[in-house]
Amino acid sequence: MTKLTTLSKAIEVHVHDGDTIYAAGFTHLIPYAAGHEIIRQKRKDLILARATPDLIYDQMVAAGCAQKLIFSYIGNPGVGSLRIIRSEIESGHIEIEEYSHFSMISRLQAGASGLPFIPMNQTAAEDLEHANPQYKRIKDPYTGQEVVVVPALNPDVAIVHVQRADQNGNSQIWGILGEQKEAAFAADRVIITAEEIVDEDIIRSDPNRTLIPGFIVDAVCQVPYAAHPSYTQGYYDRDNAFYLEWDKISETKEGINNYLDEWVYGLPDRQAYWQKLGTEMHKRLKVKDRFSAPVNYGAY
Amino acid sequence: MTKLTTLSKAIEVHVHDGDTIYAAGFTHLIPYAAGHEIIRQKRKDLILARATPDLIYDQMVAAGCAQKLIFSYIGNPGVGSLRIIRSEIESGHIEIEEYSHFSMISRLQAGASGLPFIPMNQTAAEDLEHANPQYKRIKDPYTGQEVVVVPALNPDVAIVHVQRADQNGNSQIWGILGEQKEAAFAADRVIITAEEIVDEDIIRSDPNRTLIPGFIVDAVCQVPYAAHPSYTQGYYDRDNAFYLEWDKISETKEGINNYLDEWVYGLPDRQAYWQKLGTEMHKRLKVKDRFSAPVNYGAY
Amino acid sequence: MEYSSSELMTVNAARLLRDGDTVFVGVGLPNLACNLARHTHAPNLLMIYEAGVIGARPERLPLSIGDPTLVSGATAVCSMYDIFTLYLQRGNVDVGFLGGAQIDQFGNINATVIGDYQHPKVRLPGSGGSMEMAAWANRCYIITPHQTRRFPKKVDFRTSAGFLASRAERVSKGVRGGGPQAVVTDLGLMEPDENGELILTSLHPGISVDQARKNTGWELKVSPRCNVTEPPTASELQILRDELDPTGIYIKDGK
Amino acid sequence: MEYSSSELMTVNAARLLRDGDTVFVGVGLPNLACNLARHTHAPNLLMIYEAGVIGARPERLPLSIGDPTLVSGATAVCSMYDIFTLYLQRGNVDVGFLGGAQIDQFGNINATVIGDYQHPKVRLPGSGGSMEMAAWANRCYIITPHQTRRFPKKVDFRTSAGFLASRAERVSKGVRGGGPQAVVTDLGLMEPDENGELILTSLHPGISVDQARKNTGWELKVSPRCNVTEPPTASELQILRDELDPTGIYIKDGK
Repeated sequence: MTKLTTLSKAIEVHVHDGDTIYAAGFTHLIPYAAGHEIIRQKRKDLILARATPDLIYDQMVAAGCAQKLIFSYIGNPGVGSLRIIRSEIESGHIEIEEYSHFSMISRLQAGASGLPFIPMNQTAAEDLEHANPQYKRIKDPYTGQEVVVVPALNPDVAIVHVQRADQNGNSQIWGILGEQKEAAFAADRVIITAEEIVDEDIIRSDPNRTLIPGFIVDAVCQVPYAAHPSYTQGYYDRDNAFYLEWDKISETKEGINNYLDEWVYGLPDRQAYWQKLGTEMHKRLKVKDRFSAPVNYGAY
Repeated sequence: MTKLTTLSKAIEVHVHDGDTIYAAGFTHLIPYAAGHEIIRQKRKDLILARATPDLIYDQMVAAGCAQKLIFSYIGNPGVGSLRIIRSEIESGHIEIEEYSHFSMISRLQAGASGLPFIPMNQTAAEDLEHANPQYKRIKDPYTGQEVVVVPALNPDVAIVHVQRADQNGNSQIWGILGEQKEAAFAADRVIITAEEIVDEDIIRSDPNRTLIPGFIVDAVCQVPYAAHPSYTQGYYDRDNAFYLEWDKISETKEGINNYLDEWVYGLPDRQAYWQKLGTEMHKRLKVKDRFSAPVNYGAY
Repeated sequence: MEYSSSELMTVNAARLLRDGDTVFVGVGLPNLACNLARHTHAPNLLMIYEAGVIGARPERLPLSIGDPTLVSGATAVCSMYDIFTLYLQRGNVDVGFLGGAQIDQFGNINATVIGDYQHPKVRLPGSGGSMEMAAWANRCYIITPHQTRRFPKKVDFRTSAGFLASRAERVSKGVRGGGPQAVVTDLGLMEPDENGELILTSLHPGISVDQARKNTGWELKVSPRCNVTEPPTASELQILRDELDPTGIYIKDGK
Repeated sequence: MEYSSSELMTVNAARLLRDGDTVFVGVGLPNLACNLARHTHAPNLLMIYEAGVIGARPERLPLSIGDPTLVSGATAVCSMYDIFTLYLQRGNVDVGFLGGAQIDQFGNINATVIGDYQHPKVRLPGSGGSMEMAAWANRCYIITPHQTRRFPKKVDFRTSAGFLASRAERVSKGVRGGGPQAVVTDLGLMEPDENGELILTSLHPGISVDQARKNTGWELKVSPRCNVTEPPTASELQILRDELDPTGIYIKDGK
């Protein structure tokens, strides 16, 4: 059963105002194209969950899509702060729910596992625990020591960008894995964007590489370069310059609006975005091949 | 730092009388060669932990190596019972600690994670919970519902057979994964047997395939065919006939002793064992190639 | 057309599966039933093996739950912890197949021990994955020959939960799965009534209510809608014999 | 030989690492310090990145914690949940590098907020992985310029734990790691005394105790064994400048 569709259709059908969204990926495979499509379709009151909001959530917050953020690190990685999110928090305009990376990922792990909560060892840094009532403590029944627990996170929608998927949504990822698998299993609905839609036989040639099985996927969309300015291992490089540039763009409301007009609202889709980036940029982000040694599964 | 050594040296140094051993692998990659070496070196009072004891623990129990079994399914897979273990239990000659697969694996997951315990949802089948006091219950602090918990399992030694490893112990596995990664991280000491010792560059060509990093490994041994009568995906087939044969062999004490004399005590190592199996058997277990499609990591 | 009791049970189990079901399956008759369903009315059935294999396409009949033929050409392979958490506990499994030495009046299953747990008369293999499958799969099916010793009023040990002592008791435990939906035997089908008690709902052609009653360890009630199952069709038997188990490893008449 | 304060801090941090250490490392100066140590006295240092990369062999200077150059040619890559459980919580990490806007007298770090949490004056990025690293790595090191605003007597928010209000208090919490072992600044080194209070244990060449005191927000005690650090050697600087950061992205004098 093919689940192939366009990204705009996938967002239209599966992302609703007020939904909790988890756009997965730790520095790698960040689903920018889907974020832009959500902005384009003017979704609002979203609860945006992500360990590292990165520029994409900064842009979505700027565009008025969000009512709340669930996160564990709000920085522009390697650059500084996310100016928009930071100022919205400082001015009290957006609700937040904050974790450490480990507790954020533990929430997803619990959600993906069908568990109501998951324990973590104590860290002795208790201020965040006091600031966020979702953190609780229970006693280890074996030693009587306390452990810290967080509740399952089950987003309405997980959005995951992958290197390759088949038309049924069976998806393979390599490079930094982040929390893609956990987000997909934790969510009620799953949207996959893929650099390549490949024949089922490619997927079946290496089943251990499949992190997300198609039967939990709702939509799969072929969207090359969907991760820019983030990257896709083996397909294109990270656009570090844009991470610096955004720091300038986001200094003023005007800069932000111009950016959104030019690069999001003013474009129909990711293909147009990629073309607009231009051949110089394409050349800069190009990556030379470095292939894995194959493994033998054997014909039984 | 090379960790290459012989299997007999690895067992001599790292496996002591009274140790808790976890020989990993769910139907696949069962480390028979290491089990036979433990028998050969006459270890005793071992606590043998394994979700599925399989024939190898039946043989180790028969050889007098074990004082206790920790398990979740004691059958001869696809055949029937493990006669020796079964009769030792029925006659009260061996101590047991019993789980379901999920609780057994959860114990390892907790042990590997440095957690004191891990929760599981209730199953409504409470007889085993009552029979094994290691099972406990705690309240989910979010709903007040009870969940079942099991304590971490941290074996003294994990033994893991893998397809390929480098001399530092960085190990790659494909096919059925079972609980190899969890056992290795849960254990204090890790012994790897590998079908092939490969150049570090092969491992580094596909880092996502590495399940066990060398720095937690204590010894790595090149032992081709170490899993027979179990199998190694892509290297040789499962010897289903031997699983049937063992059912006959293990009917009598004499049969068992003859088997151990001929196939364990009477042989110096796995190489001799494999030669003794003969060319007919080698041919029968041979597997045709079926390679994975490579992936591109990119040269950055 | 003649058929063996294994064939009869397999065909009837296959018919219980729905197109699109995700099935947690072991080797033997359940594996054959799933593959038969895929070849007939349920082409989109997804088979998941306890060993962590999803979407297997075996090129030969698998002889163990971890047969390498299940892996080569599968869509995904994951660890045991993942299969029990992400798939089973999370509620991604529609159907589980169960078996055991004893099945009682309320579908509770014993695969652990005959006699006392501490001093067993017969020690059986134990739970494996069945405790969780019985709890968390949406629907469970049991395939087993119909004999009194297999169907006691009460099991010696509850390895996995049916309806405990009543449907209400299972519900009170808050487990997510719906419990056993049918027991397929060589005499007919038993299904739980509104109280969770297994009652006779179908008989295979030529079998009498009396035969079923005599081979059940409790006073077997008969559903007012008890009917006769359609005999295996020539096409079903042909697929089983020629394609799925050509050497008759599982479907030859035996038990 | 002339050197910048970044170079000075990096060289001194590198010297704290031991051969064979497993280091949980971020980009920037910690990454440079680790690579410098590998090129000098600690060839068997194993670098683990929060993003899940083990044994990276970057062919260029990584510019983000998830730079693809960390992945290509690494020995292993795992998920975030695995990196925090199997590696960090399990106790497989010897050394963690930490940073933050404020570090207090007992090595507690604030990377969350200046002012009140609910009504922040300045909102900072937050914990990321630092809360757990500070708790569970065997040893932690902090690299930061020496300025009064960075070293208040008490942090506004404890994002990650040093010794809390005393070494005894940290021990009473039962966390596995040993806590901060040294703070490397551009003026010298501070290390915890027997009570967990950071005291001055080394000064860099040409720096006075008074300079260190003036730039610390509490009454900085001076160790009776306070010494002067060896200046960066020509070889250390050459490796940093020519091999590790040839375009001077991190080691040019700035902050």
